[in-house]
Amino acid sequence: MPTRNMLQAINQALDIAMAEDEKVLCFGEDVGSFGGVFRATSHLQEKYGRRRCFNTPLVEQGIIGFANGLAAQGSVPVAEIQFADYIFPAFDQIVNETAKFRYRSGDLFNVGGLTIRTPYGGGISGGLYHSQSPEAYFAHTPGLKVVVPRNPHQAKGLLLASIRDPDPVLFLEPKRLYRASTGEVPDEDYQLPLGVAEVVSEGSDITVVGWGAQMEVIGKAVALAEKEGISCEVIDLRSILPWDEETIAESVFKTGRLVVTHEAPRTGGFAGEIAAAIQERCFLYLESPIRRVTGLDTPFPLTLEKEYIPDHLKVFEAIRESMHF
Amino acid sequence: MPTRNMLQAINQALDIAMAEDEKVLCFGEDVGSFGGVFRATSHLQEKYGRRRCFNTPLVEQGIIGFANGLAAQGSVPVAEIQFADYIFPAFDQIVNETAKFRYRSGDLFNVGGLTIRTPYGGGISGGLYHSQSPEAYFAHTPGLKVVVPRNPHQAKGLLLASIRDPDPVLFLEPKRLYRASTGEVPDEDYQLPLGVAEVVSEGSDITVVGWGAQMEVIGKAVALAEKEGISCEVIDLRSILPWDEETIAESVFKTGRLVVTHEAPRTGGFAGEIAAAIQERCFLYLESPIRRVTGLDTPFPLTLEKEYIPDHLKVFEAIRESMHF
Amino acid sequence: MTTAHEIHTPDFLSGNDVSIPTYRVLSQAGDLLDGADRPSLDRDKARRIYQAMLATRVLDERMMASQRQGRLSFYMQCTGEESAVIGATAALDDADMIMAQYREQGALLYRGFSIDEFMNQLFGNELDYGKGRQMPVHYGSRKLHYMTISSPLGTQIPQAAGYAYGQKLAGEGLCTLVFFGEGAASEGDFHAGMNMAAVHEAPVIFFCRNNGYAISTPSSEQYAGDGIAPRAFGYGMQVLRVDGNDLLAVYRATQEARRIAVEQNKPVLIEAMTYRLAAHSSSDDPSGYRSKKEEEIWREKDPVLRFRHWLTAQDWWSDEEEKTQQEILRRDVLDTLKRAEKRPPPPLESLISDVYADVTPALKEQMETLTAHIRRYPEAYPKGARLLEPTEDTRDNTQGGA
Amino acid sequence: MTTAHEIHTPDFLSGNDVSIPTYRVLSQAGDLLDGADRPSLDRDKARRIYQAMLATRVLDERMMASQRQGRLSFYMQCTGEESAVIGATAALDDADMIMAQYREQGALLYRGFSIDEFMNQLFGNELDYGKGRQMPVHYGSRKLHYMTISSPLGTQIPQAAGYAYGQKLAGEGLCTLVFFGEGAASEGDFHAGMNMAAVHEAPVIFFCRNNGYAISTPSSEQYAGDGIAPRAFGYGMQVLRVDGNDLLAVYRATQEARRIAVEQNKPVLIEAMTYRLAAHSSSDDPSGYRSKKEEEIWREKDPVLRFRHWLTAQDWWSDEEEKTQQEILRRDVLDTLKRAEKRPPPPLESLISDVYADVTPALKEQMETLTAHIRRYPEAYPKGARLLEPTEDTRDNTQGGA
Ligand SMILES: Cc1ncc(C[n+]2csc(CCOP(=O)(O)OP(=O)(O)O)c2C)c(N)n1
Ligand SMILES: Cc1ncc(C[n+]2csc(CCOP(=O)(O)OP(=O)(O)O)c2C)c(N)n1
Ligand SMILES: [Mg+2]
Ligand SMILES: [Mg+2]
Repeated sequence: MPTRNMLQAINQALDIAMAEDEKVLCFGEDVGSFGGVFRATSHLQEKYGRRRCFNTPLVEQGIIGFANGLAAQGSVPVAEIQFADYIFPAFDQIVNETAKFRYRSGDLFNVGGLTIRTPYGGGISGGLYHSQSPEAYFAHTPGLKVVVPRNPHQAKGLLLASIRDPDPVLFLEPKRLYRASTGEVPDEDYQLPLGVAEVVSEGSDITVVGWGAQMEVIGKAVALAEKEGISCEVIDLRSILPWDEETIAESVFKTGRLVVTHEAPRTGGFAGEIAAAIQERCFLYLESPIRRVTGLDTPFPLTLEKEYIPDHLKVFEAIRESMHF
Repeated sequence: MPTRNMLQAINQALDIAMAEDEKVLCFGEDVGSFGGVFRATSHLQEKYGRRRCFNTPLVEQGIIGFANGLAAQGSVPVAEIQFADYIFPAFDQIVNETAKFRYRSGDLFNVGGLTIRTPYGGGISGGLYHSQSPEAYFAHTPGLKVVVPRNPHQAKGLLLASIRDPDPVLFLEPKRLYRASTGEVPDEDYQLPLGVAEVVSEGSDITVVGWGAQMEVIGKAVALAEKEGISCEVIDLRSILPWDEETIAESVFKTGRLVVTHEAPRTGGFAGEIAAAIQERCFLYLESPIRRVTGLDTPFPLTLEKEYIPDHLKVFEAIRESMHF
Repeated sequence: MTTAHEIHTPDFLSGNDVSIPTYRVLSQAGDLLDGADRPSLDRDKARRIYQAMLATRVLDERMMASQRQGRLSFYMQCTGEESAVIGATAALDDADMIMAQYREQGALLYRGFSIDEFMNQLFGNELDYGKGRQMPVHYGSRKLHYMTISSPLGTQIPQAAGYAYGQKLAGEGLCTLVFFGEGAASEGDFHAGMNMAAVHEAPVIFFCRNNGYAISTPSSEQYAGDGIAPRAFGYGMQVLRVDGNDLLAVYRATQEARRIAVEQNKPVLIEAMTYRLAAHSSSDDPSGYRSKKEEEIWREKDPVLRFRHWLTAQDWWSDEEEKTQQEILRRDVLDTLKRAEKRPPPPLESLISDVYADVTPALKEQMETLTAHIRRYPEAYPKGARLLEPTEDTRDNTQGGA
Repeated sequence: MTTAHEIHTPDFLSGNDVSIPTYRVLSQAGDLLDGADRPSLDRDKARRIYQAMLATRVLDERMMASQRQGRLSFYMQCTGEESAVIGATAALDDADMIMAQYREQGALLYRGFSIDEFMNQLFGNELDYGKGRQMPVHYGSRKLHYMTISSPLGTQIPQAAGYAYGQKLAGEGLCTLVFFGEGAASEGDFHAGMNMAAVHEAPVIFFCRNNGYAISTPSSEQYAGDGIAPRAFGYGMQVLRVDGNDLLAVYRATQEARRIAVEQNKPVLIEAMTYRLAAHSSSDDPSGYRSKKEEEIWREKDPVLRFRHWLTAQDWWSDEEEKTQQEILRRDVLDTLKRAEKRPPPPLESLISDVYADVTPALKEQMETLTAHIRRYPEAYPKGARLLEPTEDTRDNTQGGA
């Protein structure tokens, strides 16, 4: 199987989707001939023409508004927001429109064809406006699906599934891994399921849950823990909304311990939802409090980014504390 | 003490703040001579002139952008968003600007003078666009304060505190109670503290937490519970951000049980944060899982609003279940 | 892109240099104005238009009265703006998409939305296509190419650009007309939609109903320029201001706009100058912000009357017909209303359907919990409890989805 | 509000009817053009301007080179736009507020931001007013009335309207100038800010740097109209398009704009036509989206050279001075850079300060946990561990806050 990085996997997914269905359109700021500032849409304009892959004016609320209209009409827009930090001008179009389109019309109209791609997360010296992880904002929005891949193979399969899913999907791409994460990616068309978490590695002492770039961090933390004889079950949530409570709960029934980690600030972050649901579901099985390893309740810093980030050592310590509670 | 409804209390708070400090300005859609669609700003333009109380064009991102600029300049803007459902076009100005203004400038500039008032919540046959409770979106945003009063007395004292607070405050007004909630409100200037929950009534068996209009619902639920001999400690959170974990934890140390209720959808709602934090803090004291009584994970309905809403019977059932776990 | 000529003194330009005339065809008495062409409008179409105008008037009157009687929770009238809305709609192909704001029921009446369909939405009953989720007047019809209304203002404007772009790619020669108020035109989404449509050459007609007010806010506090029309220059878009109370002018202007949109794939702006004769909504009392005298001036410019004068002059309408028609309409509205308000609410499952294409496991679980709760307290949820009983007839609720 | 005259044929207006000239004063050779007045600019001020232009050039060159050497994470040049930025700034009162986008370091150099201050921000060290939280080039200075840069585009535009409104109420005769690119002018916030300022008569100068590109997106894909200038007509705002590479024209235009803003409490729009000669940022390579030839054409319109020619013709500047000045600046930049990159990072507490006016109990607790963690793994967080040691000298970090 060919080895690709995450950008190449995403580019290939877009290419496959556009080749298969001429209703699929890719657009956003600098997405056209330039191929996007990260080059996720490279060569798509060349291959599919300016009408199907194009630059938009610099207006996120317009990009998503336009995309909502296209999707309602029956097209399959894949809109790019250049950085997740810049998705907020489109918040109304996403939260009040995209998410509620089908519901409010009683299914007369829907924007299920819409996929919004956007790079998120820290670790790239981006400071407070090129590092945010906004998944929790969208996870509080029924009607949306929110998906985050952890590596190139996942990215391709989940993005193809998102584009073809009958519901609108916000596809958050961990930009720190764009080029850093490489792996085998089949050339063929394939999909990975939405709404289903993946048990990445089995274990018996403690469950560790994350998504996106944080899975790499968890990998390192777990390696340290295993050295101390702690057997970790690692779960990639993959879909933040709807999320796979079942798989996490099954794991916690077995391990009795849970650590959840994300980069976003702690308060109101999605780890809170997981902890709340799992303590209710697995109350009698829990042997220690569910621990969250997250960003501080502050904006994202720059110079002291390394200190801020919930890295493998912090996750490792949380695992340890949970074991020794 | 004079009896007032919540709108009158809010109007009086604004009046006091404007009389005291000429830097205080009130504006928003229809806020000027008309006094706002709910009449919270009645007579303020008459008293303080068109320069200090005025209509804005119909553009929420402009209202908050303008307010951010005014606050940075040293004015004390009190901006109204006509319905909380319409705050989302201003989400970027609030989340990326208001909340991060002081931090990003290293305190060279701040918008601490800003207060955003907006009516929220259901129970008024408003359907999905006149009923939302968006507090959780903002609670995930460090740098903001989020405050919700439960009655006229609280509304006046908390609003005056919000206007004078050195940080930007989102002040969510339970519109169902605007005229329905009446009570004694002193004529004088007084403030109630931000960031501090209030134990509304003491009890020993279970802690019940909510905010805003939900406090009335809790009141009724607790009355039913008390009839069954269940002693409830009722806490009004009042500030969603920063929230008073201490007071809730102290109560749960005592009661060992917790029910949290809000109108917003469950997933990603603020009850999740409270449950996550409290299960961690009070793990060994909990006698039953923390229960959440919330809206469904859907947009807000209209015809079946009564079925949707987390009413006193649902809260009561949760209390019961928690007791009989 | 920019013009080449130079100046060497710093002379600021002001909007005043650009003067925007108003296009009119009919006098208030219903006569063609000097120099105005008689539009190509045959008897049948003219009558279809007028009947929609009349139906709008009657529906609005009756429903506002019902709201005042407490039978309906909320209502919004089109009164005063029937020519703007129906004139624009009549100039379209019936398969063109209409994305409206909320005050455009005339468009639906023109296209054939039945009184039944109106009532089911207004009462949010089991036959409401929207399944009782939105407030009254949030109509939608897939078969009539009328996008379901959404309360957040301005959001439909960039959506219309996208919808029209999709129509262009589909190549069926259709376009989108998007209605919005002069208030909504202040939203950021207006700017976004206008610019996106212009840059990407979407066949969309931006139709602004400038009715002087956004709730209590007069247009003088909404913008400082000469209305909405000159904004088109900022987007390189063609524009026409039209007397919104002049049906023939609106009709003709929109025909022309449609031609530009569909033949040239260019967006167009129309600003219809009109007046909201009624209150903003049933929750509003305009006496708090405008004078009776001002209203009176505009009442004399009644668009329905003006068009009726013209029709009568063509011998295409008579006083008799007017009377009969009004009576039929009134009766129809009242009968239908009575039926609609008695109809049961949408099924309990409508609380969780259409959030996603398929109901998620989590929602199914929440529904089960809710159902169990209602069974425990049936008297507290009379609607919900009733819905839990199995019903004999399975009603067809999909007509709007054809 | 709307003009009265009528037409009876549906003649759409197009932006083409409105022709917007460009104001120029100097030829590229530095000569006054026919009909152009010599602006009232004395020797001292002219030299202050030129020195800021030169400093901007040198700073940009050096810092981009340092970035290429890996010493700096990121950089953005003003190159090609020095006249637009510095000409506008020089026309202001030094106490007027400037709200910039990110490419306006020339304004700071004109106002006296020291090289030290630049470097501390660029390296996010302990003396950075922003405490190392934002990416390089996000400068701010309270004492110089220069709002700290924020990355989200367009947000400063309605903020400028609000700031200026506050200045009007304060009655000190000051105004706000807000810079933004032609790309950022597509944001909804642009529409919001322009309209709010016009309706509420805020003394603000909207200054658009139209440099032809937004990253890779050419202005032809940004808007379909004749640039940004005609948008002013939609807001009833006065406007002037100016040759942005002509310092005297920009200066004079902004003087005039300031007069209108402050004396009449009216917002004004200036569109400066210029070109971004360098890459968008250090992360960008323009060869992917534009031709060397196009760049060459604009390189010949170098604004710094054009103004230097004029200065030299006035005998206010010499080749010698140019050489000395450049050398001094280069040395200064390099020396300062060396100092700044060695300075320690901001204190660990800067992670939690300034989120709120006072640190919250929750943040204090999070900080304690973090501190304990760093003490456990000091080698994993070299910066953080170093910051935990008590330092002897308590440095003054408040100059920018004066
Ligand atoms: C985003 C948003 N903000 C505010 C409102 C509340 N609101 C409903 S109608 C209205 C006035 C609209 O005025 P205009 O666009 O002129 O339309 P008209 O009512 O005059 O037809 C307002 C402020 C809303 N629905 N959506
Ligand atoms: C809201 C937002 N969207 C996108 C970006 C990413 N971005 C940074 S600069 C830029 C281009 C800006 O172009 P323009 O306004 O013309 O300014 P110029 O760089 O030409 O000076 C973009 C898209 C951003 N910073 N903020
Ligand atoms: Mg209006
Ligand atoms: Mg540019």
